[in-house]
Amino acid sequence: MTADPKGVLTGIHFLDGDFACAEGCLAAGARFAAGYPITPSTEVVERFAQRIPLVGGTFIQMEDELAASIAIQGAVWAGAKAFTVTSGPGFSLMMEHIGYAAMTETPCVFVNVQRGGPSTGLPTLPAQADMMQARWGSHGDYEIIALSPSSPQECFDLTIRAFNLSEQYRTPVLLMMDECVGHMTEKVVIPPAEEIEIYPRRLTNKPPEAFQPYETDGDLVPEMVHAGMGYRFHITGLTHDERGYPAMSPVAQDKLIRRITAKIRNAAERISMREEEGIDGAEVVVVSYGITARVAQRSIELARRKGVRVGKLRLLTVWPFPDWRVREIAKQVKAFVVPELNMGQIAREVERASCGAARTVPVPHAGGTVHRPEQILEAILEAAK
Amino acid sequence: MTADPKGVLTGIHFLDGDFACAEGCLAAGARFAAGYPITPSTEVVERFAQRIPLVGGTFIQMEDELAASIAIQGAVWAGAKAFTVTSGPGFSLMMEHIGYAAMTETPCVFVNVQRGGPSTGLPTLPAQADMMQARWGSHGDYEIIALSPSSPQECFDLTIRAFNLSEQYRTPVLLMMDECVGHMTEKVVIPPAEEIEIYPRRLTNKPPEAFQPYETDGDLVPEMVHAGMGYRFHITGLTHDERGYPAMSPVAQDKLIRRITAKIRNAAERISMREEEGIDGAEVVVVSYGITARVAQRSIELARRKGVRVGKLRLLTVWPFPDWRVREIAKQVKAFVVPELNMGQIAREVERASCGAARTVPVPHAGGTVHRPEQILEAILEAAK
Amino acid sequence: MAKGSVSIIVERCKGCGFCVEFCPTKVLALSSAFNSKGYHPPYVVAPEKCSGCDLCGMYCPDFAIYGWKIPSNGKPGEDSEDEE
Amino acid sequence: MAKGSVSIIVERCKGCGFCVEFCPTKVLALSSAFNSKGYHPPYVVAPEKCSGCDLCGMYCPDFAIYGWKIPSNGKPGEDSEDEE
Amino acid sequence: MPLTEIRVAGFGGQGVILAAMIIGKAASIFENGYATLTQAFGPEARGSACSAQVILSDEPILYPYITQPDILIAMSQDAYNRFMPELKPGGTLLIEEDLVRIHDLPNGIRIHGVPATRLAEELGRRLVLNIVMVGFFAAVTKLLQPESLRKAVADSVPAGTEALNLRAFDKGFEYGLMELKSESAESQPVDKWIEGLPH
Amino acid sequence: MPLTEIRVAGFGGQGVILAAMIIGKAASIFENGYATLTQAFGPEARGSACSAQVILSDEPILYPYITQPDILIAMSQDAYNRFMPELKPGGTLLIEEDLVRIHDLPNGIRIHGVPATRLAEELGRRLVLNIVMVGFFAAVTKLLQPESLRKAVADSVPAGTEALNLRAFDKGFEYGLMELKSESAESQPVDKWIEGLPH
Amino acid sequence: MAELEVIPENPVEQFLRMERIPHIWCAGCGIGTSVNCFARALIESKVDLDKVAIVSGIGCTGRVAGYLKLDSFHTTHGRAIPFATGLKLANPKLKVIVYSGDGDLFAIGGNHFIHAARRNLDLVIICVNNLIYAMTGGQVAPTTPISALSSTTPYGCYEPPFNLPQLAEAAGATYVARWTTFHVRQLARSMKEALNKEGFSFIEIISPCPTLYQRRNRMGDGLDAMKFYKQRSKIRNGAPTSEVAFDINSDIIVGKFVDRTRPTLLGTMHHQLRERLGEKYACVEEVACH
Amino acid sequence: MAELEVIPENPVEQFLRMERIPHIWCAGCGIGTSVNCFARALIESKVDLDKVAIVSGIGCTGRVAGYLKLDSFHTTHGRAIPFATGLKLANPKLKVIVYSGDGDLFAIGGNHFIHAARRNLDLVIICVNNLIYAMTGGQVAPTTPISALSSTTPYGCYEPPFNLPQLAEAAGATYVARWTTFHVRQLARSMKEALNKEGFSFIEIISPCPTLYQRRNRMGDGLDAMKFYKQRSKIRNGAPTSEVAFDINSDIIVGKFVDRTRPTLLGTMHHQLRERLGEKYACVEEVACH
Ligand SMILES: Cc1ncc(C[n+]2csc(CCOP(=O)(O)OP(=O)(O)O)c2C)c(N)n1
Ligand SMILES: Cc1ncc(C[n+]2csc(CCOP(=O)(O)OP(=O)(O)O)c2C)c(N)n1
Ligand code: SF4
Ligand code: SF4
Ligand code: SF4
Ligand code: SF4
Ligand code: SF4
Ligand code: SF4
Ligand SMILES: [Mg+2]
Ligand SMILES: [Mg+2]
Repeated sequence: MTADPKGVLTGIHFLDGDFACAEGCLAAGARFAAGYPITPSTEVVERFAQRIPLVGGTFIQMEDELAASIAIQGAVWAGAKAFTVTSGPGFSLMMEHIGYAAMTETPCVFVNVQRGGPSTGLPTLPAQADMMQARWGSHGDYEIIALSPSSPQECFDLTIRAFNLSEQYRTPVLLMMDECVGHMTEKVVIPPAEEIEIYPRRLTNKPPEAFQPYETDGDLVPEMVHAGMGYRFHITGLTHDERGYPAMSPVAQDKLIRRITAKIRNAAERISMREEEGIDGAEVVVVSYGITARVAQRSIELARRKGVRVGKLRLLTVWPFPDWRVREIAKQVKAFVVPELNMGQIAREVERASCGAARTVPVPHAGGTVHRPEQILEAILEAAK
Repeated sequence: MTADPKGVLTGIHFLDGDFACAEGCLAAGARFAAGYPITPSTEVVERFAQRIPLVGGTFIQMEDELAASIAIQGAVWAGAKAFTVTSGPGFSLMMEHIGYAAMTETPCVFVNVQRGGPSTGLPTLPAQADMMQARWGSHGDYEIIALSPSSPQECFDLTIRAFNLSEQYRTPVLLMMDECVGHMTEKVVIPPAEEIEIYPRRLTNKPPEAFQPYETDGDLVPEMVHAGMGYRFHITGLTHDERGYPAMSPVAQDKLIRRITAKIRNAAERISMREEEGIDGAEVVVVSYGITARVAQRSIELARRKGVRVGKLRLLTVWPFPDWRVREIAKQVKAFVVPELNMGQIAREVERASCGAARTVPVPHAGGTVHRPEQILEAILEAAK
Repeated sequence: MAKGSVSIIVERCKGCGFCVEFCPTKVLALSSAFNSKGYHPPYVVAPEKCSGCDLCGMYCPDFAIYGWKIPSNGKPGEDSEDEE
Repeated sequence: MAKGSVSIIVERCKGCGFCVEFCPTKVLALSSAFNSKGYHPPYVVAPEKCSGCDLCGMYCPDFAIYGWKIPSNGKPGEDSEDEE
Repeated sequence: MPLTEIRVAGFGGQGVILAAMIIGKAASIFENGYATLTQAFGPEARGSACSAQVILSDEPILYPYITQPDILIAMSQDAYNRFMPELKPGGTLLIEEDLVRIHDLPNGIRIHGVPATRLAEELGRRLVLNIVMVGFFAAVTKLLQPESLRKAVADSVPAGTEALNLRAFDKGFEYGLMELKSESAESQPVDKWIEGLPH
Repeated sequence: MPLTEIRVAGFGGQGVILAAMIIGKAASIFENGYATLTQAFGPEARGSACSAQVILSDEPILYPYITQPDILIAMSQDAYNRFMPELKPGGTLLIEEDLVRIHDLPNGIRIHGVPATRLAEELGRRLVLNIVMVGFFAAVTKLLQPESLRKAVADSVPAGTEALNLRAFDKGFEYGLMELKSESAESQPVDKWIEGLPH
Repeated sequence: MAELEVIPENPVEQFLRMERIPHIWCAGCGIGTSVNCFARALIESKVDLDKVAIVSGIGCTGRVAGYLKLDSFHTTHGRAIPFATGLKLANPKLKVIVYSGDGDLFAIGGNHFIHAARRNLDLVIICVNNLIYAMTGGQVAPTTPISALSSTTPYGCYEPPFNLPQLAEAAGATYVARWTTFHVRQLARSMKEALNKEGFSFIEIISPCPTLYQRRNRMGDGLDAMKFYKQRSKIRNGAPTSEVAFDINSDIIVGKFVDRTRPTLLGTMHHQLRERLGEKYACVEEVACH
Repeated sequence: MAELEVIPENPVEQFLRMERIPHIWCAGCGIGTSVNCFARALIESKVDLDKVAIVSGIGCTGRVAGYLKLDSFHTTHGRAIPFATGLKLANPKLKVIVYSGDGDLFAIGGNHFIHAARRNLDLVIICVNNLIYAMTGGQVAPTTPISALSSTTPYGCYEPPFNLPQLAEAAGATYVARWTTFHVRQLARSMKEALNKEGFSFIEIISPCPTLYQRRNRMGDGLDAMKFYKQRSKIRNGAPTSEVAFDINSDIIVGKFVDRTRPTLLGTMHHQLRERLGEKYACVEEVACH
């Protein structure tokens, strides 16, 4: 289906990433947001709060991030598409509820505009140091989808994609922005509503007697119902059976956990979005995402001028990580260079996935600003040796 | 220095892992605990609550895990050794404060008795699925130390070790137990106090005028003072300078984050504890930790009976992960077999560290019970092919 | 003649005794026999005294007993209010 | 003669005007000049009226002004209570 | 002692874990051997089925779970039904004879029964039935020294209740000795239990 | 237009970001080019220094930060001190002439000054000084069409204040045109600014 | 005795997921009793059962949602109220009831309680107060009486408990009542009133936990608790909430304490937005999923 | 005018980390004013300054800890009180003051506030209530008046604010006062009383935020706010807290509302443990590090 025109601000705009994200939420059909202010993410909900009463829907500022991250899930079960927005410290507080969404298969979107950490860190300055937390931050086993935009336009586009993926796989999706992209203003083209593809909620057609909340077929994703539809269904964060009832056994656990991880793992190639350029014949491939990808672009150009054959692998989908693709590339290149605004997170994944076939050269950076292009250039030159 | 005899229950006891951990805390000198009940970890603080009024100190049950995980840090800055105890959902709630402890370099111990997740999961049943969360669960960059005991005796021993490491490196240390070990009762030998080595708090000798809370020398670990000592010092979770004052700049960030990560990374070999057996000449090495190591032991024996040369690498220190050692072993063996009560967490580290030199065969298990020894055996046989 | 009657699902009962104690007309007593879970369920000792007030039903934590009024036409119904 | 006196650290002032407004004896006025941060700091217009009550000091959010009593012996001190 | 696997099972409130604890403690502390006690994996068990596993050995125990118990102590029908099938051929079965009705018993199992609840009630405290059972276990299995077990009892029960519990132990122990005597007089002890028990 | 890097800097409350926003919007929306606006990395800046960077280009902009601005718009002394050194040789400097005192100026820099605050005050709203500055920028740099900038102004300011802001724009624009004229009459415009300004 | 052709169904059964009965609650536990009262209240209040949603946190009481055949949500510990807030705001046609334990609602969940009360969102909060954390094995709760034993206060509790009705009123609740599980009729009536009232309603139910509270405190079984309630309760409708602190050593004051009107969150929100935005305000009664 | 040989130091400076002055607060912000009062209270209360610890959460007010030359802790958002709880319990000799903002203490931190009040731990809680989340750019707080504009309520706030003194009293606080930054002397006196009192004390300070609250609500600058306070405040010491709800459209009731005695947490704990454990109780006044 396509987007509800009510929420779509079709046209050409000059927006920062935070605002573009808010517009993406509206275009994707989000009609509920719960938030708790935190720099540098608050602008997303500030814009949503301004726009939503005109579109039809609700924003509520909750008492904390714990509340915000579960209120959106209540809203989803009442029939809304919903999201919340935060940054580092708030993201840490949302971890329990990311797990709840994964376990109950509640489609919803968490936006994290990353700032310098750990702890209160550098509230107004950029980082990309919550990337591993995005994957592993909640207890227990689950898989996650995390996207990383490099521009305001992508903040808009990937937000819609985030909602679509979350509906398609019934899973929380994380939009991992960074302060730079969030506070960077560029042209954002919002297409007409009818050109925006929307993945509709997988509501069941079955009558209540025939419906089981966690019954699935081939694609491992169950159908959904909403409160008030007359299904009298039950949802729990405990390990549960197809009926949604608590099932306290290793067998039920095995079945459930394997399914909720497999539904994402099996679809990893379909979920993965990458920008690849100049990889064929490259000696070195730079793997990057978010704002760093744009800084790295400059370094790639500089390196090419120096005659190094450099390829670019930009991850729009960071999780699931494209192991298969990195493994493939590893066989053809000398090394990967992985600049990140952290002390080496996704670099570890590159290292793992490349299985020793190519060297991994992390270019860590503690954040607070971006790399100097020369820093990455040096790593490229060194890697090409 | 050696332990304060007041807290040491010298003798031979028949204790479960939770109780042994509580005794370890007391022996290590912990005189403050704040907790919030959660199965299967509560027994640790229940025993502490029973014992501490007789030893001299305080237990307080706080209103939630957020409170418990920061109350202990208040207590540390008031002069106590302190810890908290939880399981999955509570661990997720403690993430922000693990980051605060890392950032402020507050020595303290977090015990996580792992149960089935995600979300409420299987509250009374075992898992080992918070291992990656232990490393990556808080936002921003930091390093962590995490230990994993395989028996009640080790619950005692490693608890003391956890406190010592946390004092030595001024860092939060995580004791990653699991429900099995927590609820398993065995002989626990508690030595006389004078045989228990205690790493004393690194209190400064400098007078207030000469003291800077985050000034360090060679080992990168600053000296400490306590509230009430007359130093009038300041502590913040913001990025800070040597004086402990907020310093909102990339330069300060770089300096601080590099130091707090380097102090652990540089000491990784000293921190790492492993049990190795039969590795020389092995075709396959089984990497395991916690309860699974004991199950794997049975599988190793079975495999040896079948003529397979199997080595054992048991991680007592899971984080920092012994990359160097795995890399070394990888060059000599065909494969690693990594059974865990999760869908493959530490297996990824083994895969990464082995750089393609040896295959990694995860033996995932969703938890709720332990592996059957035959399951692991099969993987060993398959890996040895 | 009794105005009400009471049904007991013996196997659900956990023998707490609430129904016996709080039946306003003392219709019930705990049996000395056990159900299969090992609890002593109630039984009706004074059927004629039952008003069908369903207090037993409201008290029973295990949904194991309930009372109802016997209507004049012999079918169960809710033809009278019984507020205290 | 003035019972008190007042000190102003012009560079700290942010020109909020609290001291001027709430000085009970109207000792102060905001200067039309700027300090280097671009604020108008206060100056003493009626020194003889200053009681040294230090209300200006208590109000000043920038710790830029404070008053004190001039003791009989000419040294500043706290020889009298001034509760309102 | 050689590696011996024991399962103790019953329902919540019978003190199953404590009984297993005492056996383990006697072996590992008071006889300087090794014992590993684990609790059954099962859902929250307030009031429902409950079981514990103990492994006794002269050497450190690596694999901590029992696979085929040498001894099953069944204190409820449910426990019997559930765990009897896993008992090792030739193993030993101890039952609370008033609560367990034997059925489908393979050959070669040694059975010993004790009316532990009744004996405990005779002491005025139904709660000590688990200790009666431990005393009975001591007498009939002879696996551990009665003195070690008595020490373990005294060391494990709430302060102030030691005397009562030791009496319970002795009562079970004596009943066990008697039972052994009478058993040696009987040729087919099994039948005694298979045929209808009072319930 | 070719890739042009602009820095706008001043102190909080001067509307620095909005000025940059209008320039970027004019280029990217109303002239169909590309613009990337980024805010300076700096600590929480309530009331203190504030700066924005805009890159204008005919092509999509990949690397989003400026390295050496072609144009520096300095609206405070602090901004001048901090950012002047990075201005490209031969670049253009626009200043709020009542607030900035020029010093240590390298050769070859084109300088244009406008008393933006004063002009804004003349319009009765000190707050619109940033729009005056944008108008001035339009006139002296000729980088963008005045009409695009006027549209961008109207599109960016709070509803109801469009007219006032457009007047501010025009005022700055006219001042700029005049300034250009008088400048072309002078041979050494730089000296004008270097010598003591009223403060 | 009349010949019974049709034995009517236990009225609670229509609200139960019978396939999950027997439930996990212990003999003499008061939670089931409270559920009976709730079933009666549902009937009497005549709410549309298809529009009722039950939200529980974690705990013995938290299991209520799982037994009720209504749209029911077993959330995370302490977070039933914010989940309910999302449900209600996204679909204001739902009648949303939070049914949970004292630890869940007032220890870890205390903040959400006071904020929801402040907002005066239409929610009915039913708290089974058994004076303890039962599910986890009997730890001290913010409702445990001074000097009571618990597994984490082995020498007696030394923290005074909350006066829940007073806290609820101070935070903004518009309906506040307390009953014990002995007061089944009154409790059912209060539940019905709350279901039919707009705004934030709070009902505290003092309830036996023989297994984990009473046993350790030598207070007998469930029936002993019920007799105790009968004997020691004083009904004081309208009592000032500052005078109703629960004290195990004196009378248990029960009754309906507060029943007042304040503008509700949704009401104020609509009013405010309509006032500022006029026609442009796109007020939604029920959010559809796009 | 006397010739001044010695110009005395501003009394607040001895408590400030002068190397960090100027501070980050805006012109006309009330936080600095409150700090002056606190400095005077420290002097007057005669507490041992080496035994004073200041704990702040995050926010503009949260920066207070960083400016005070005392043992001072800038913790995480909302968690100053539990941090302070650990400090105090581990070293009961410390005088522990929590100094933070309304959002920090009552939005995210609300639960810790009510629990610490319930426990009646010896803490002094000083809340600078500027009716807004200032540090993050002016979002609605649980103290923002109905219909006020904020960045997240662009059409006006539609949630009623807490009545903080009532909430504090209902939760158990033994000392409750409210002043505005206009009331510098009274505020300093209240702070002194709180410093000298055992138990949980709470002082609310209504304070200007010209930058983020007033500007958006067209309420002028800091001085305008101060004049407003002067004009609209009514001192009503001992007023029932239920009558002091802050309402920007009517009088601001200020004063000392509650000053009562309840057993403190430490007192009850020692009593309880001594009673149960007798000689065996190893009571500690100050925990040393082993
Ligand atoms: C985050 C988190 N912390 C702790 C727990 C463990 N837990 C489960 S229920 C419960 C307390 C329940 O007490 P109460 O709400 O009073 O319910 P009751 O069992 O007494 O009905 C706790 C602490 C959890 N599930 N999640
Ligand atoms: C967990 C977390 N969530 C959110 C924030 C962002 N944050 C910082 S200060 C603040 C609010 C401060 O408001 P208040 O306590 O009223 O202080 P003020 O700035 O008004 O003095 C918020 C939401 C944070 N630092 N941490
Ligand atoms: S219906 Fe009423 S009278 Fe009849 S048994 Fe039940 S409680 Fe007694
Ligand atoms: S109230 Fe119910 S459970 Fe209790 S005795 Fe009666 S029937 Fe049995
Ligand atoms: S000390 Fe008192 S009288 Fe003197 S200037 Fe200050 S406020 Fe005015
Ligand atoms: S109160 Fe302080 S900051 Fe305000 S005008 Fe006076 S001296 Fe300046
Ligand atoms: S433990 Fe207590 S609250 Fe839980 S079911 Fe049993 S009696 Fe009820
Ligand atoms: S934003 Fe408001 S509260 Fe913060 S410093 Fe400025 S005036 Fe004070
Ligand atoms: Mg409870
Ligand atoms: Mg505030």
